[in-house]
Amino acid sequence: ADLQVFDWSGYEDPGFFGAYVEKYGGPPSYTYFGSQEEAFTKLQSGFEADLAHPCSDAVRKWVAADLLQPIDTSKLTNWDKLLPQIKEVDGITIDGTTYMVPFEWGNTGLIYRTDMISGDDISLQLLADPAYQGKIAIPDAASSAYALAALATGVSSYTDMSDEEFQKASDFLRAIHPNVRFYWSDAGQLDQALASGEVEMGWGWNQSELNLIWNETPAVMMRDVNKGIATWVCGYVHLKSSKQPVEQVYDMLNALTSEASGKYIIESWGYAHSNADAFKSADQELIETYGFADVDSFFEGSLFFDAVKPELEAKMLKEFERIKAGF
Amino acid sequence: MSDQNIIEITGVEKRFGSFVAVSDLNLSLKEGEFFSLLGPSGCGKTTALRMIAGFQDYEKGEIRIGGQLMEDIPANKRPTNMVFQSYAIFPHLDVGDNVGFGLRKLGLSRKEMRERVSEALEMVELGGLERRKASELSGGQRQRVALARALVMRPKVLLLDEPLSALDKKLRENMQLEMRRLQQKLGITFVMVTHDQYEAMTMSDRIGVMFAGQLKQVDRPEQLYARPCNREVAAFIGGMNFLNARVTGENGDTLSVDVDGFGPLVVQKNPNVLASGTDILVGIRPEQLEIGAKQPDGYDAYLQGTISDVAFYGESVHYYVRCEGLDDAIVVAVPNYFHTVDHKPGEPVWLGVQNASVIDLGAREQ
Amino acid sequence: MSDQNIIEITGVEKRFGSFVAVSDLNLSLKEGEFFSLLGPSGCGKTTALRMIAGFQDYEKGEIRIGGQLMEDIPANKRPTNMVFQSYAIFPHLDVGDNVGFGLRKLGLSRKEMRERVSEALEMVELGGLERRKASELSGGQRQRVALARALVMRPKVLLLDEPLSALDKKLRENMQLEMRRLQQKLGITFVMVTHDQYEAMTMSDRIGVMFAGQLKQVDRPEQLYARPCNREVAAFIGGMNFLNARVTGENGDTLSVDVDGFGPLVVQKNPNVLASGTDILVGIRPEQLEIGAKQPDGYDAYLQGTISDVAFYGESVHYYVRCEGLDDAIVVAVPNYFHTVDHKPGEPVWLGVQNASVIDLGAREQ
Amino acid sequence: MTAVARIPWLLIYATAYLIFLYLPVLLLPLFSFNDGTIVAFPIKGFTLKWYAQLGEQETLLNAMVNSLIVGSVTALAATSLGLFAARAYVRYRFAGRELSEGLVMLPLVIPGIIVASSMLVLFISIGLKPSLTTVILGHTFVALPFAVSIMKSAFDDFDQSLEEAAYDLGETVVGTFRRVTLPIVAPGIVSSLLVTFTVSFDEFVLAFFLSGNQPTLPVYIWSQIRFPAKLPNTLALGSLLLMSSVILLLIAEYFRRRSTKSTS
Amino acid sequence: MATILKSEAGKGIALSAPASLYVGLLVAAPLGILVAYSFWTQTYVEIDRTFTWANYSEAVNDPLVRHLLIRSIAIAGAVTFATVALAYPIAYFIAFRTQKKALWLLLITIPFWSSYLLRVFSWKLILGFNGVMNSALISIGVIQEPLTFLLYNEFAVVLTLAHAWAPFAILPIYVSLQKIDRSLLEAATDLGCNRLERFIRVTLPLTVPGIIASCLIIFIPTVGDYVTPALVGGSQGKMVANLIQVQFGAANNWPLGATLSLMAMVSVGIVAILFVLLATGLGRRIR
Ligand SMILES: Nc1ncnc2c1ncn2[C@@H]1O[C@H](COP(=O)(O)OP(=O)(O)OP(=O)(O)O)[C@@H](O)[C@H]1O
Ligand SMILES: Nc1ncnc2c1ncn2[C@@H]1O[C@H](COP(=O)(O)OP(=O)(O)OP(=O)(O)O)[C@@H](O)[C@H]1O
Ligand SMILES: NCCCCNCCCN
Ligand SMILES: [Mg+2]
Ligand SMILES: [Mg+2]
Repeated sequence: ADLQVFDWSGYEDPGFFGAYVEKYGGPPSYTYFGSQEEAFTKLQSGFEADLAHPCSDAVRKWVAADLLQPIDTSKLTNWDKLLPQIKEVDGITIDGTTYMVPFEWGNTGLIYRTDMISGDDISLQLLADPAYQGKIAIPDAASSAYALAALATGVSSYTDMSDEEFQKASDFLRAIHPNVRFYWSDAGQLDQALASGEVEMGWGWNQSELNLIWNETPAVMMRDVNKGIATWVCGYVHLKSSKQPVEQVYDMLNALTSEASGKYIIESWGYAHSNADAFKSADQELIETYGFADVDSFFEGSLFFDAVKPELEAKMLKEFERIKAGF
Repeated sequence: MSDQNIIEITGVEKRFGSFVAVSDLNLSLKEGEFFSLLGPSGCGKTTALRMIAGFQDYEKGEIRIGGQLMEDIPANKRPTNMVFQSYAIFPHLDVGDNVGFGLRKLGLSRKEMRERVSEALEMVELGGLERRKASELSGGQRQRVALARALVMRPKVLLLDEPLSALDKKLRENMQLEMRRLQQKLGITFVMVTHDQYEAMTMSDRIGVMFAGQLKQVDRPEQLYARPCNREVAAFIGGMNFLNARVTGENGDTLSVDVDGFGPLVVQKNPNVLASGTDILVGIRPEQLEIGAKQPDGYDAYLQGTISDVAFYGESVHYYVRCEGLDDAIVVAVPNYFHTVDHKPGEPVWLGVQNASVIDLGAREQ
Repeated sequence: MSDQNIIEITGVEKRFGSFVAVSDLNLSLKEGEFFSLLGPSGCGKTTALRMIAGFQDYEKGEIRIGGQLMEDIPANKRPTNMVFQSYAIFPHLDVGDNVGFGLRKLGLSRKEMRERVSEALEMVELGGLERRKASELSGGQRQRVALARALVMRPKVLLLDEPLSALDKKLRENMQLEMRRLQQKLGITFVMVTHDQYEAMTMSDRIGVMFAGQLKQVDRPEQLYARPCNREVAAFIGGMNFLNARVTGENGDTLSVDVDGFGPLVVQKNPNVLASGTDILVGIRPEQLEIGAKQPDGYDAYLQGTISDVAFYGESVHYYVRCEGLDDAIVVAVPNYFHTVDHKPGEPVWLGVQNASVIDLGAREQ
Repeated sequence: MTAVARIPWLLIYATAYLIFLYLPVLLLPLFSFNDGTIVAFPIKGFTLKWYAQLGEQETLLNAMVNSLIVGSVTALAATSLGLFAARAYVRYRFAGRELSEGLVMLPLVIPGIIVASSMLVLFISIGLKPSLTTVILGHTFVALPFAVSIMKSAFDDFDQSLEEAAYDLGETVVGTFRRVTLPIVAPGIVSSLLVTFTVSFDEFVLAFFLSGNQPTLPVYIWSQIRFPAKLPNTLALGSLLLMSSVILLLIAEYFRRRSTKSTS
Repeated sequence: MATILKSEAGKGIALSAPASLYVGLLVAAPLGILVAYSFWTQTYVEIDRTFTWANYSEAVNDPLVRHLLIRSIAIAGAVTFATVALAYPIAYFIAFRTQKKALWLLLITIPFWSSYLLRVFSWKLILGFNGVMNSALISIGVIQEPLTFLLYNEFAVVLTLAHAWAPFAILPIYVSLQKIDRSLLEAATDLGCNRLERFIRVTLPLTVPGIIASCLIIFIPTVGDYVTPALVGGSQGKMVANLIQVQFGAANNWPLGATLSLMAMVSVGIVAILFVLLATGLGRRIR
């Protein structure tokens, strides 16, 4: 029977798991979610699948909700080839048990129209400049918004802010609220607005930057770790509700993390992959264009989306709703 | 018409909530009889018919058809068939299939079925129209199809709910004659509901008159007209002048009465009245009064008055005569025979009446 | 009734697509006249009325009211008001507001308005019912409200579309008298549409008879009954026996005719007939024939036949008599006067007729 | 008498309103031919590739099949429930009739998110996992008011003496229903099936909460419109759906006309 | 003499029972559970089933909830008003001014045979920065710069929903117009009313039930809509349903979500009842 994968839309591209298709004669079947929260709600409601594709910051919660099986790294043929820094990311392994196989990673950063804002002027603080009223967009997700605020206000630890820091971050978000044209809930919304010039800058994922590049829009992500950029890692988890043979599940995981998959995803999708070898075999020029030339800088200097303390997360969610409502 | 009773209804009562639609109905119908239930709108005629057909349950009493108790026999098993007021022609079927609808359950061969359908259509003079669509029928044709559809089932009793009320006057009069003939030919018992007293009188062997859920009188048309049991029935069956009277003497079959306006008269005792007494009501049919500019000869009582209104009805003229001491104008119907009589409003006139024209309607205020 | 013409209609024609609903209508109505348009269903009565009211435009001709051409005057500006067949009582308003509906436009004070409404309600005997809801009215009350609502506007012409057809017989007869009285009191011109010939005859000063879009005859009720212009009109206004006849001679106002069955008779020339000729049709009203077991005395012609059917109508009995050489049975209506006449089906009878009872209906097959 | 030529304001307004109704709908086909993944003006060029790719989109096709299944079952269930209920409301007077009629109309006026969230809680608490079954249960709930009101108007026009006539002619209750009631209210049934199918086919919120690993088309579209690469495919599909529904409707209309022509 | 199923009432109850039971169960049971949830608490992923009013006091005392509720009701009210006001003339046109009723009704329903989500998406294309509207206005020279007030605000939500709800407004109003006995209109004319007076004094009051029906069908579900505000509402268009959605989703606080749902339903119910009373009253005032 088919493997059930619960995934973001678009990840059903057979190029991502060629080896699996070769072995099983066809792709797994896919069901999609629009956001991690949506995925979590559905899984808690009894939704069943073999694999799911959250990002590292969600794993603690998923484990707490008893949704995940531990990953047997010995069955992962590519485990040793994965970027070492990635395995260190919070949430991949919790208390010595591995729960997620990192797959792709990338940045959340400030994307701006180079024809409207010069690279010298750009900064996170510019988001609050009254000159940009109605000209910016940020995600409709508390964690992402607070990551931005933490970077902009110089908070030491995003996952464990003090009350003071939290207040400062919230104030920043309030300050930029009048400039926000919309809080985007899907990446395409941001892409379109940037492409049309409706907004001039936005806090977004690097896939938006790529989409703009491919559509010949003069836009780029501010990639200076000193000015502030965030990094995320997403990967596959083995769900407790999995019904398919463990072997088949691991065949899929191995296919996803293979070098070939990595090369494909880097070259044709512009995403950074977890397999270190993939960075060597992929087209270096493209890697340069897509902004992954200096992998290490992200792992050292950028803010990581780690799991936020539950109480803090609740506070963020609540406060973010107020900010969005103009409170 | 035989002497055998085909329908026997005893003590039947039907309520809708607390409203009594039919109360204590007792009625026996003879085989081959043409019986009409006559009464004003809402008096319970349709309800009574539907109880016989089995469409309406009831609280009390029993109904027998052909001697058999109908209590547990559903409508589709009863030896009755119905012609509905709206005709209820199946719009999705053609004439042949409409008429043949009920035959399907009888297990006839195709040929037999076809024969019986065309025979029934011949009977109502629609021979050959089998394949006509229901929507292509005129009002009169629909009525005939409904009739054929019921008759083809060869019921013991045919029930008809105002079968002619949807037709225009001309067609209605034709169909009245035709249906009466058909009934006599087939010898089936017909029970017809109507609110048109002419229709009831011209078609029926006997008529039952209902008011407010009660069957007031069952009688032959002539008797009903000549000897109505009370004021209500008298007024429903044709025009009637009502006058108060006091009984001054009694002699065998006759009563001596003192009638308001007219004075002393002798009337036949009416066996149908529900209650007799000293203060009685009498009735005089408008066409049985004589009217003249001078006192006419040979009448048993007279009255003087003034014409207040004249209504021309074609075959007759109605004069409304106001008389001193009487509240209501007296109506006199004069046949339009050469216009020998011609009075204008305001003219003083004499009225004359004979003993035989005065109808005893029993005690006042019953 | 004055001699002044209030309504003048000349050469009006109305088509629906290619169907001519009203053709070449010419009609003048006098001030204060009660006029009825009578005809079978679909003949164009309502259409004609609606053209007067301004609800229906037309292709040809003109309509004047009070001398003024109505061409460009919309319905809401015409000096007419209408009582609709369905009464069109506004369901969201109470009786008072219904009656006062049109007064709002007249700029009256509240007090005046209230007075006129209650005056109008008094007129139709609904005084004090101002606050009654529309849904709580009986059929007769609705009719009165509709009447009051139109009369309160003090129109020059009141138009009524079958105003009584929704009422039951008893109520209808009462309202006929009442409406006639009201019209005479107010002196307003009434134009009423009806398909009931008794209603038309008892209420109207004049009647216009329509068939298939054409106004066939306009006349006083008695004239219409006695001198119909053709077979159609004759049959529509009461019962009629039709017989073929040949003109054998002419003498001033009379024609010598040879009538099928009856033989030679002398009839008055009918000034209303549409075409005369040698082969003519004559009519005899059923109530103007004499019937007897023996040959009756003093009639101008006789005919023998056999009773085929008897229909009892209460105030009269209809005998259907089959006669040799005649296709249709002759109908004889005998008033129910003591039942002096009593024949049974199958009995041979004699019929007698006088010259004055025979109506010239003009050339056959017009 | 000539009618004064008046400016047909209402007709002008009606036409403008139609443009308002059709504007967004007609953009879908337009962008389904656009050669670019960002759906915005200006249009980049003409392509048929989004249509060509449709056949390969297995999940999309699966979602469509799911929607067809859910829509059909919902239409059948809601129409059957509605058929009987409407018949009861029109034919019989009984205690609680108005209450029942009001209750059946309730789904029209309960906010979708409340229905959806509370049904999810209910189904999970009775051990019913989100699946096509739960979506069907939910859709039947929201489609029921539509079925009831359509069937009610069908029975309103239905002369009940037709049934009595059949029964009177010896038919059984079931036979009467089959031989008389059904054929006569058939147009009502067809229109109820069509409408309830549409309601289900386009319903998102309930399906979103209640579907398991078999998304319905709207749920699939929801996940797609948030990711630009697949959007043009979705637009192509949307255009095809629109076109097929128009064709379906025209066919239905053709048959309706043919049948009324033959009966009137 | 009859068993229950033979009586009229019995048949009626039996036939309508499946539908009413179905709806009844699917309304009552979830609502019951929702009520239960609203008295529980959730921390992180654990549900605490001890009874508490905490959710209610939190929700009632939170100005955000009040603000969103009021805004939702205001937006839903605006949507309802816009939809009905735009739809009424069309319904009127179809009922009174055209012979081709069936064709027009068909034309009105066809657009709704596409996907709702895609239609909403289309509105973004029309109202967007370089959307149809702006492109058109620029090309005919009315404006130089694209208008930004078309999208991502309450206006966009109102417009989008006025489109989405169109058939739900047109059909009930059309039915109530169609039911008006034409002779009532003629009677009004006959009594001296011109077209406008006739409309105000007769047509309008007689269609009040139809208007109320479409208002309810539109108003109540709109308060519960979160998809449209999320797609076209921008930062100002958020409604209470979005907050509810967050509780069932990101915030993972079902008890609070349940509480908010119930509060929303009760407030909407109260507003709806007030509206019905007001509208009926106003309709009666017209004489
Ligand atoms: N199903 C019912 N529920 C309640 N009342 C009823 C029902 N059917 C009839 N009635 C009432 O019972 C009374 C008698 O009704 P029925 O139909 O028998 O009258 P009818 O004499 O046939 O009148 P019509 O001449 O108007 O047909 C009426 O007052 C009617 O309102
Ligand atoms: N709006 C219309 N369109 C087409 N035909 C019409 C229209 N109105 C009336 N007719 C036709 O014109 C003819 C006359 O109609 P009208 O309503 O005047 O008849 P009527 O004499 O009042 O009949 P009834 O006694 O049935 O009311 C009928 O054949 C009718 O079908
Ligand atoms: N809160 C972390 C956001 C990470 C977004 N990842 C998007 C990945 C899509 N493939
Ligand atoms: Mg009846
Ligand atoms: Mg008419």
